[in-house]
Amino acid sequence: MQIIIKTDWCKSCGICAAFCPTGALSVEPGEKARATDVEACTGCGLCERLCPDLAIEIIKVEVSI
Amino acid sequence: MQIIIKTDWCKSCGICAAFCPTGALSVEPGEKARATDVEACTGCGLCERLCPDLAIEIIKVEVSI
Amino acid sequence: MLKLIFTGVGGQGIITAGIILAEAAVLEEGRYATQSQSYGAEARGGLTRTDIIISNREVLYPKIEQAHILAILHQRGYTAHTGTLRPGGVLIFDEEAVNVDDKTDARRIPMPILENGRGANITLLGILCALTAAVDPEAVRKILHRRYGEDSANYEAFDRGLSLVSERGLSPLLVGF
Amino acid sequence: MLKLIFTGVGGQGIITAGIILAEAAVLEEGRYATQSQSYGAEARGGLTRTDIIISNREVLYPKIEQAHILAILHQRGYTAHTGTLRPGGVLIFDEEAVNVDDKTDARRIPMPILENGRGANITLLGILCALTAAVDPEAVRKILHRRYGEDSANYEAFDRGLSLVSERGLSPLLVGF
Amino acid sequence: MKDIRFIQGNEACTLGALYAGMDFFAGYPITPSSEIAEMLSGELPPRGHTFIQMEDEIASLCAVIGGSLTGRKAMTATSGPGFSLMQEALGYAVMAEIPCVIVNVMRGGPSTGLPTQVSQGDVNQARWGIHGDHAIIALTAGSHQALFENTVRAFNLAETFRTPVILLYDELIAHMRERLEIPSEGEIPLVERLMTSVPRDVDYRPYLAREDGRLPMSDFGGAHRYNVTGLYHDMWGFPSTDPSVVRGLLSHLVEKIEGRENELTFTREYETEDAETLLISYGSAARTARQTVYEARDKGIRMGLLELETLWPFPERKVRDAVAGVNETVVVEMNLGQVFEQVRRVARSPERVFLANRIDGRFITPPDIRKVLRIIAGKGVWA
Amino acid sequence: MKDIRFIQGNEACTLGALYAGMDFFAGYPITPSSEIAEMLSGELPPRGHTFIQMEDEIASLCAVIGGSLTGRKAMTATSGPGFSLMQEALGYAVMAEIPCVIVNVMRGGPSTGLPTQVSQGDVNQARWGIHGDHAIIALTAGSHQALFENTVRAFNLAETFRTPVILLYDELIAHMRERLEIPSEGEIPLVERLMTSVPRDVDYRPYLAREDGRLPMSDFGGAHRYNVTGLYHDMWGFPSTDPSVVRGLLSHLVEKIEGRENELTFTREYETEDAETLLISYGSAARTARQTVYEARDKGIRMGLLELETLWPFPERKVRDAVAGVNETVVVEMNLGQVFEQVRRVARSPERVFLANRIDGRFITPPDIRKVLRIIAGKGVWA
Amino acid sequence: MNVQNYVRKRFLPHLWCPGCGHGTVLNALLRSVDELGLSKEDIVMVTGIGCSARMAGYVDFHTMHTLHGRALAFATGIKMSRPELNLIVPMGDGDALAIGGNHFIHASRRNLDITAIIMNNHIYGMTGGQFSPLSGPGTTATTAPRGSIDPAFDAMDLAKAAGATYAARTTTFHVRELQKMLTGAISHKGFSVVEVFSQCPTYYGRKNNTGDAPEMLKAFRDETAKIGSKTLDENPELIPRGVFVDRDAVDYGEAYAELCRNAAKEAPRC
Amino acid sequence: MNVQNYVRKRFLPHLWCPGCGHGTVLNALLRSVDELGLSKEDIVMVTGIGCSARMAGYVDFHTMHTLHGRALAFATGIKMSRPELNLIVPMGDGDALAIGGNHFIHASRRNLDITAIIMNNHIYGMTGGQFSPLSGPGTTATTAPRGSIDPAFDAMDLAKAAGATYAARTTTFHVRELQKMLTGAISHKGFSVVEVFSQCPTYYGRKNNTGDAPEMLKAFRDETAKIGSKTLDENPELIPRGVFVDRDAVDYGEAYAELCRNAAKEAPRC
Ligand SMILES: Cc1ncc(C[n+]2csc(CCOP(=O)(O)OP(=O)(O)O)c2C)c(N)n1
Ligand SMILES: Cc1ncc(C[n+]2csc(CCOP(=O)(O)OP(=O)(O)O)c2C)c(N)n1
Ligand code: SF4
Ligand code: SF4
Ligand code: SF4
Ligand code: SF4
Ligand code: SF4
Ligand code: SF4
Ligand SMILES: [Mg+2]
Ligand SMILES: [Mg+2]
Repeated sequence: MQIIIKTDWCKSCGICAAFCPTGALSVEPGEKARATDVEACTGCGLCERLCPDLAIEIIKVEVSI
Repeated sequence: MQIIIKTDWCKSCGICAAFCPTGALSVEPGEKARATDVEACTGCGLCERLCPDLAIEIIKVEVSI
Repeated sequence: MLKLIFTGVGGQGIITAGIILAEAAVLEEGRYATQSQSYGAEARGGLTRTDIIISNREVLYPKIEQAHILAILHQRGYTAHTGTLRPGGVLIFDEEAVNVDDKTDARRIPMPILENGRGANITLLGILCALTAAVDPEAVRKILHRRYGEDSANYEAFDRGLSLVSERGLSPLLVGF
Repeated sequence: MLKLIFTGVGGQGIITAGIILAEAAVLEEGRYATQSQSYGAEARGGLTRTDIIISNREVLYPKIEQAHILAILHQRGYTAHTGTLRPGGVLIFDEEAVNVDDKTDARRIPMPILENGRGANITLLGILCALTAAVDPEAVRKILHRRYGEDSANYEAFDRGLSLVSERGLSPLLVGF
Repeated sequence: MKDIRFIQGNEACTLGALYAGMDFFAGYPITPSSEIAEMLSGELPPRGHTFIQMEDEIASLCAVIGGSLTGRKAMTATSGPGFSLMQEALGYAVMAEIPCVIVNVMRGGPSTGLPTQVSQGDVNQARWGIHGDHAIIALTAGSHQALFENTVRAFNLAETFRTPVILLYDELIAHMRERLEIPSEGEIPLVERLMTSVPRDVDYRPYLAREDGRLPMSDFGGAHRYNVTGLYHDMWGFPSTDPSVVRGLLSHLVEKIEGRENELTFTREYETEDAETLLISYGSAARTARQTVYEARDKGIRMGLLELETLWPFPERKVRDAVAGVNETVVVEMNLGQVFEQVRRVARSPERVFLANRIDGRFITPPDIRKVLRIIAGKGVWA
Repeated sequence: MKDIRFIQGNEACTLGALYAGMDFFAGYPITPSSEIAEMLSGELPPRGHTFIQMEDEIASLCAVIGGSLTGRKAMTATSGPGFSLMQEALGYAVMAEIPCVIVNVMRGGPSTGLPTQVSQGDVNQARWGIHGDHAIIALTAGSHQALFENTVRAFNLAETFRTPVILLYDELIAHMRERLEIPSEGEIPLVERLMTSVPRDVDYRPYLAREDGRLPMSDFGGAHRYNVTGLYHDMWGFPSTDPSVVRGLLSHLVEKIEGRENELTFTREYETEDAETLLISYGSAARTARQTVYEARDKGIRMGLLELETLWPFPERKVRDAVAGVNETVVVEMNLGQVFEQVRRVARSPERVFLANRIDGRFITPPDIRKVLRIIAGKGVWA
Repeated sequence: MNVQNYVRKRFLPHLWCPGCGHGTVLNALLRSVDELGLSKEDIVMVTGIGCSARMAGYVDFHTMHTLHGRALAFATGIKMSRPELNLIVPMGDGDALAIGGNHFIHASRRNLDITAIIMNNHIYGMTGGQFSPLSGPGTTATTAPRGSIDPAFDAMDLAKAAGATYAARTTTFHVRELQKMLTGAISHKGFSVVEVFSQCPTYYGRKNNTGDAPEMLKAFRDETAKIGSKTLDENPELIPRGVFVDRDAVDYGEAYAELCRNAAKEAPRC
Repeated sequence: MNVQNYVRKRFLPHLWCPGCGHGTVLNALLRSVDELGLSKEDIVMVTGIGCSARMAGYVDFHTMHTLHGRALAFATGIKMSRPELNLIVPMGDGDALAIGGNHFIHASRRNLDITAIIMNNHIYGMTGGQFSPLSGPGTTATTAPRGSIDPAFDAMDLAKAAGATYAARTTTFHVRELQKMLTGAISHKGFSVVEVFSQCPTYYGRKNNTGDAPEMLKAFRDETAKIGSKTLDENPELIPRGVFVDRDAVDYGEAYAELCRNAAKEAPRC
C-alpha cells in the first residue's frame, strides 16, 4: 500500500485521520496529514474520498511473491 | 322568489341559464339574461353564485298566508 | 391619401377589416398603407378603433385626426369618435345599431351592416369598395382568398356589401387621394 | 499621526488586534483613528492585512503606503507587505515564523509572539504599547474588559507582551505623532 | 419577385432576426412585445432551432446567454418591466462579452405605467440600467423597413463587438402595420461569429483581443475548455483582482464601443442640406418629425430632419456637426428629453437646442412640433 | 456624556437608520452590505420592529414597500447585483410614491465584478436604472459621521417627498472603522410621516398633492380604503390612461424632486473661499481629495474641495457656481467619470473640468490626483 | 346579504370578458368574506399583474395592485407590519407560478398567515394567450401553436412540499365548494392556498376549441372529482378536488412576535 | 485513476476553508465522472455564486460561473442548444433554493436533462454565515443571532413535487453513497437532483458550536439514516438519505426535438 499525501494541498482539517478505520493516518493540530502507520492501511480508500482537498492518493502496490 | 338581474352588469355569457336546475332563466345569443320562468325558481342560489358578473340576486319572498 | 377610421366593439372584426383593406392596397395594388389600432384597459369587449391610411407614397404619420371616411358599428363608437371625421366626410354606420344626430357635417350612409352577423366586417369592406376608389374589389377578393381560402361565406359577405351600394342607389364617391 | 500595518493569515486575529488598538485610541484617549482591512479571494485562511492610523485630528486617507510600524505574523505577509514600511520604520515579527532579510532598512524587533497561541494577537498589542507611545496600556486594558469581560487569558497575553519588551531590554521608541 | 408584406413592427423585427440567422430565442411574454415570441414559437421549431418560453425575464436572458455561448445567434424580447429585471444578466453579458440581442419594446413607464401605450422613456435605462461602468450599443428604428434592417444590424454588431446589443423601439412601431419589403438573401451582409483559429489542444484565450479589438470565439462545449465568469477575469476567463487586469478589462469593454463611434453611428437625413431648422428624432417620433419637415418644405420653410438609429453610443460627432450648421435644433421625442439632454450636451450652443415632446401616452403630432417651433424663443414644453 | 463609537460604515448607517426611526427591514445578504442586515437582525426584534430575511432582493424591496405603506419607516440594503434586481420594484415605489430607503453599498462592477473592492460605479444606475421617465433622490457620504447624518436625511427626504431615496456609498466606507459620535436625541430633527387629516369615512385621496406638493398619507390597512398601483393613476389611486392624468402624474413625480434642487442640495466645502483649483468629489474619494487639498494648502497652493452629498438630483446650480469661480476643476471619483460628465454638462467652461479617477478596484490616492493636476493642460486619465 | 356591498360599484360592470371565471371567483370570495363577518377594513387584497389582478380594483377593501409575480412579497411586508389584517392575495397561474414561483414557495415555507388564491385558467390571459406552467402538454396557445410540450406543475403538490399548511383545489363550477374552501383558507392560521380552475373563454377556450363558458364549466364538472370519492377511485385520470393539506404549524407572524418578546427581555444592545 | 487529472492544477490548493465539505463533493464528482468514463470535453459545469460556485474554477471541464441563483437558467440555454453535452450544475443551498428557487422548480418541471447538485451546508457561506431557507428553525446565524425562526424547505420534497425525475440525498460523510448518487444522477435521462449535506466549519460550525469538520461529519453520520433502513424506522427523527425519486418521463430536450421534427414536415411558413 502506498499512501501519497500531497502536503501542499492538505489543509490539516483532520478528517482523514478521524475516519481512517485502522488508524493509519494522523493529523497533529496545525500540521499536515501524515501516514503514521502505513502497515495498518487496508487500502479501503475512505481517506482519499473524504479528503476535501484531494490531497490523498492510495496506491495499491501489487506485491509479487 | 324574486330574481333580480342587473342587466347593465350582465354580459350575456349564458352560464346562469345553462346551469339553472329548473330552467327558470334564459339567455338568448347576444341578449341579457332573463328570468323566463320565475315560478320554476326554487331559490337554490346557484345562478347568483355562478354569475361571473355579480349580475343576479335571488330574494326569497316570504309569502304570508 | 385616403384616411379611414373603423370603430366598433370587440368581436365585430373591424380591425381585421382594416387590415384586409390596407393589405389589398399594399400587396395587390403596390401602394403604401398603415393600419394601427387603439388599445386600452377596455380593449376586450370594449370599444375598438382602427386607423387606415392608404397612399401612393410612404405614409409617415399613421394616426388620423381628420378622417375622410368613418365607419361605425356601435353606438359607443359614434359618441367617442365622431369628432375625427373631417367636415364633409363620409359617415357609414349600421342603421340598426347606431343613431346619428344631425349635428355632424357629413354625408350619412346608413347600411344594414350588422345584419350579416359574423361577416359584417367583410360586408363593410364591400360597401367601401363600391362606394369609394379606396381599393379595387378584386384586390380585396385576392386578400380574402389568401386569408380564408375558398370559404364562400366571406365572398358572399363581401358581395353583399358591393350590392348594398347599388341596391340603395348610391353612386361612387370621390374621397381622398 | 501613527501608521501601523499588521499582517498575518486568517485565524491569527490580527484584524481584531488592529480594531482594539484603534478603539483604545478613540474611545479611551479621545483621539481619531481609522482601521481598514484588505479582503480578497483569499480572505479565508489566506493572507490578511489591516491598516491602523491613529491621530490627534480626523484621519482622512485611511490606507497606508508608508507605515511607521509593520507587524508580521506570517512569512507570506513579509513577502507581500515589507515594501510598505517606511525607511527607518519598525518591523515587529514573530521570530519563529518569519525570516527577515537584511535588505530592509528598518529597526528589526523579533519576538516570540505566536508562542502565545490564540492570544498572540493580544500579545502583539502588549508589545506595541510597551514599545511605542501609540496608546496607553490602560486604555487597551479597558477595551479588553469591554469586549471580553473578566476573561483573564487576554490580560495575561497582553501583560506578556508588555513584559517581553522589558525582558528583551528594549526601550520605548518614539515613532509617529 | 419582391417579397412584400403588410405586417406589424414586431413581425418585421422577427423577420429581421430570422434573416440575420437568429436560431435561439428564450423569452417571457409581455405587452407590447409578445408577438415576437408568438411568431417565433411557430417559426423556429420547423427550422430545428430553439424556442423556449422561460419562467421569467431573468431566466430568459440567462438562457439566451447560455445559448449564445454555445454558438447560437440568440435573442430575447421584452418591455420595460421585463427589461428592468434583465439588468443583472445584461451586465453579465457585457462582462463576459456574450453576443446577443435584447429587444425592448417601449411602453409608458415608470413601473407598470401604460402597458399598451406609446413612449420612448427607456433610452437612458438602456445606457445605464446596469450597475458599474460599462458601454452598450443600442439601436432603434422608425419604420418597419428600418426595423428589419436594424434588427439584422443588431445581430451583426453583437457578433462584431462580442457584446449584447439592445434594440429599442416603441409600441406604435410594434403594433402598427405597414409595408415591408424583405431584402433578398445576401442583400444585407451578415456578420457571422468570428471563430478562433487556435486548434484543439492548443491554448485558447477567449478574452485575448486581436489587434483590431475583436475576440475570436470558440463554441462553449466545443474544442476548447475555458472558463466564463462575471467577475473581472484574465484572458483565459479566470477571476482576477489584479489592478492592471481590472483596469485593462474595463478599458477594453468601454473602448471597444465608445472608441468606435464612427463605425457605430447610424443615422438618416432628410432635407438637411440647406436646413435652417433641424429636427432630431428617432423611432416612431421621427415619422411625425419627417411629416412635419415635408409640410414645412411645402410652405418653403427650410427644415430638415436628422433621424438617429444609433442611440448608444450616442453619435456625438454627427450630432454636433449637424447642430452646428443650423439656426436652431428641435429634438422630437416621447419622453422628458432623454436624447434632448444628450444633444444639449454635445452641442456647441446648447441654448439653441429645444425640445418638442409628449409624455401622456399619446403619439406625438405635427402640431406638437409646430407649437414648439412657434415659441422657439422660449424653451421646450411638456405637452 | 457623548456616545462615541469606533465602528464600520455599515454600522454607522445602521445606527443612523435606527436613529431615524427605521422600524422595518427586509433584505438579502450581499457583500459589502451584509453587516447592515446582520446588525439589524439583532437590534430590531427587541424593539418589536420587523426584521425579515427574504428569498431575494426583489422580494426584499417589495416587502419594504408593503411595510412602508402600512406606516413603517422601511429600508433595505444591497450592492450592485442586488440593486440591479431591484429596479422594477424601485420603479413601483417611485410610481406609487412609497417612502423608503434603499442602501446600495457599491462594489466593483459591472456584473459580479469585484465583490470585495471599492468602486463608485453605480452613480448613473441610481439615476437611470428604472425604465421610463422619473426622478430620484440619491445621497452619499464620505465619513461615518456624514453617513450617519445622511442616513437620517434619507429617511427624512423619503417622508417629505413620498419617494424612495437611494443611499449610495462604497466598500471602503462600508468596511473601514472610524469614530462616530452619535448625536443626542433630537439633535438631528426627524421628519415623521405626514398623515392625512381627512377623517374616517370621508373621501381620502392618497394622490392629491397639497399646495406645497406634499401628499398626506393614511396607513394602508387603516382608516381609509384606497388603491395603490404601478399603473398611471388618478388621485384615488385608480388606473387611468387619460392623457391629462398621465401627464399630470409624471410631471408631479418629476417636479417634486427636480423642481426642488435647492432643498435637495447637500454639499460640504473645504478651503474653497479663495481656491484657484477646485476638486469635486464624494464618498470615500472625497477623503483622498480633502487630504490632497490640505497637503496642497501646506505648500501654499490655493486648492479647495466641494464634496457632494446629494448625487441626484444633481446639484447643478451649486456646482455651476463653484466651478465658475476657479481656474480649473478636477472631479475625483472611482469610476469612468460619471459625476465628471455631470459637472462638464453644467459647467460654463467644460474644457476646464478634468477627471482624476481610478477604476482598478484600488482606493484612489493623493498621487493619483496630483498626477492629473500636473498634466492639467491635457485631459482626465484613466489610472 | 348582497355581494354588491363589497364592491366598488363605479368600476362595474368589470372589464373581464363575458363568461370569464375570474368573476365567479370574485363572487365566491365576497360571499366568503360575508360569511366570515369580516369588515371591509379588516381586509387587504394584494394582487400582481394579469386579468386576475384586476380584482383589486373591484373590491372595496384596502387594495394594492403590484408587479407581475410579486404580490406575495408585498403582502409579506404588509402582514409583518400589521399582523391583525387579513391578507388575501389572488394571483393568476402565471403570476403565482411562472414569474412568481419563488415567492410562492417561500411564502408557503414561512407559513405567514396569508391567503393565496390561484385563479388558474391555464393560460396567460392578460397578455393574449401564451401557455403557462399550469397549461400542461398538448395545450394550444399563442406561443405553442402546435401544442405545448411543457409539463405542468401540480400547484397542490408544490404548495404542500413547500410548506403551506392549508391547500385546496376546486373550480368555478363548484361554487359552493369554492366558497367553503375560501372560508376555510381565510380562517386558517398560517399560509393557505386555494387553487381555482377558472375558465378563460377568450384565449384558452378559443385556442383549444373548448366551446363557450358554459361548456368549459361542464368540463370542469366532468373532468374533476372529489378526493376520497368513488368517482375518483374509479377514474384516476380525473383531476382531484378537495382539501389537500390542512395542518397546524406555528405561523411565522406568531413565531416572530415570540422572538421579539424574548429579545425584549435581554439587556439593551446599541 | 487519479481525480487530479480532472482538475486545473494551477488553481489548487483550492480556496475553500480547511475541512469544508464542498471539496469532498468535488472529490466525489470527479470520481463519478471517471467511473462513467466521460471525457472532460463532454461536460459543461455551470455554477452560480457562492463558495459552492467556486467549483467551476477547479474542474477542467467547460466551465461557466454565472450569477447568484441563476445557474440553472444559463444551463437550460446551453442544454437546449447542445443536447449532447452533460450539464452539471452544483449550487449552494441559497443559490439553489433562496434566490434560485424559481429556476430550480421550473428546471424540475421541464425535466430537461441536467444534473443539479445542491451543496447544502445549511448556511450562506460565501457572504459570511447568514441563515438559508435550508437552515431550519433554531439555527444560529449572523442574521439570526437568537436562532432562526424560519421553517426549512425539504429539497427532496420540493424537487419531487416540482417534477424532477431523479432526486437523492446524502452527506459528505457518506462518500461512496455520494459517488453512486452522482453517477446515478448523471446517467439519468431528465432532470436530476442530488442534495449533499456539506459541512461549513467556518460559519455554520462556529456559530452553532458543532465542533470541527470531523465532528460535523460525525453528526451527518449519526443524524441521518437510509430510507427503508431499520434505523430510520425506529428513529423517525433522523433525516432520511437515499434515492427519493427515480422515474422515467419524457425529457424536455427529446420532446423539443420531436416537436421540431414534426414541425419540419409542415409546409414552410414565413
Ligand atoms: C415583469 C413582467 N413580465 C411580464 C409581464 C406581462 N404580463 C402581464 S400579466 C402576464 C401573465 C398573465 O397570466 P396569469 O398570471 O395567468 O393571469 P391571467 O391574466 O391569466 O389571469 C404577463 C406575462 C409584466 N407585466 N411584467
Ligand atoms: C444577486 C445577488 N444577491 C446576493 C449575492 C450575495 N451572495 C453571494 S453568494 C450568496 C449565498 C451563498 O450561500 P449558498 O448559496 O448557500 O452557497 P455557499 O457559499 O454556502 O456554498 C449570496 C447571498 C450575490 N452575489 N448576488
Ligand atoms: S483530509 Fe485531506 S486536507 Fe484534511 S488533513 Fe487529511 S489530507 Fe489534509
Ligand atoms: S485507505 Fe483506508 S485504511 Fe488506508 S489510510 Fe486511507 S482510510 Fe486508512
Ligand atoms: S351568468 Fe350573469 S353575466 Fe352570464 S348571462 Fe347570466 S346574468 Fe348574465
Ligand atoms: S336560484 Fe336556482 S332555480 Fe332559481 S333561477 Fe337561480 S339557479 Fe335557477
Ligand atoms: S382574457 Fe381570459 S382571463 Fe382575461 S378577462 Fe378575458 S376570459 Fe378572463
Ligand atoms: S465559508 Fe464555509 S462553505 Fe465557504 S469555503 Fe469556508 S467552510 Fe466552505
Ligand atoms: Mg392565467
Ligand atoms: Mg450554503
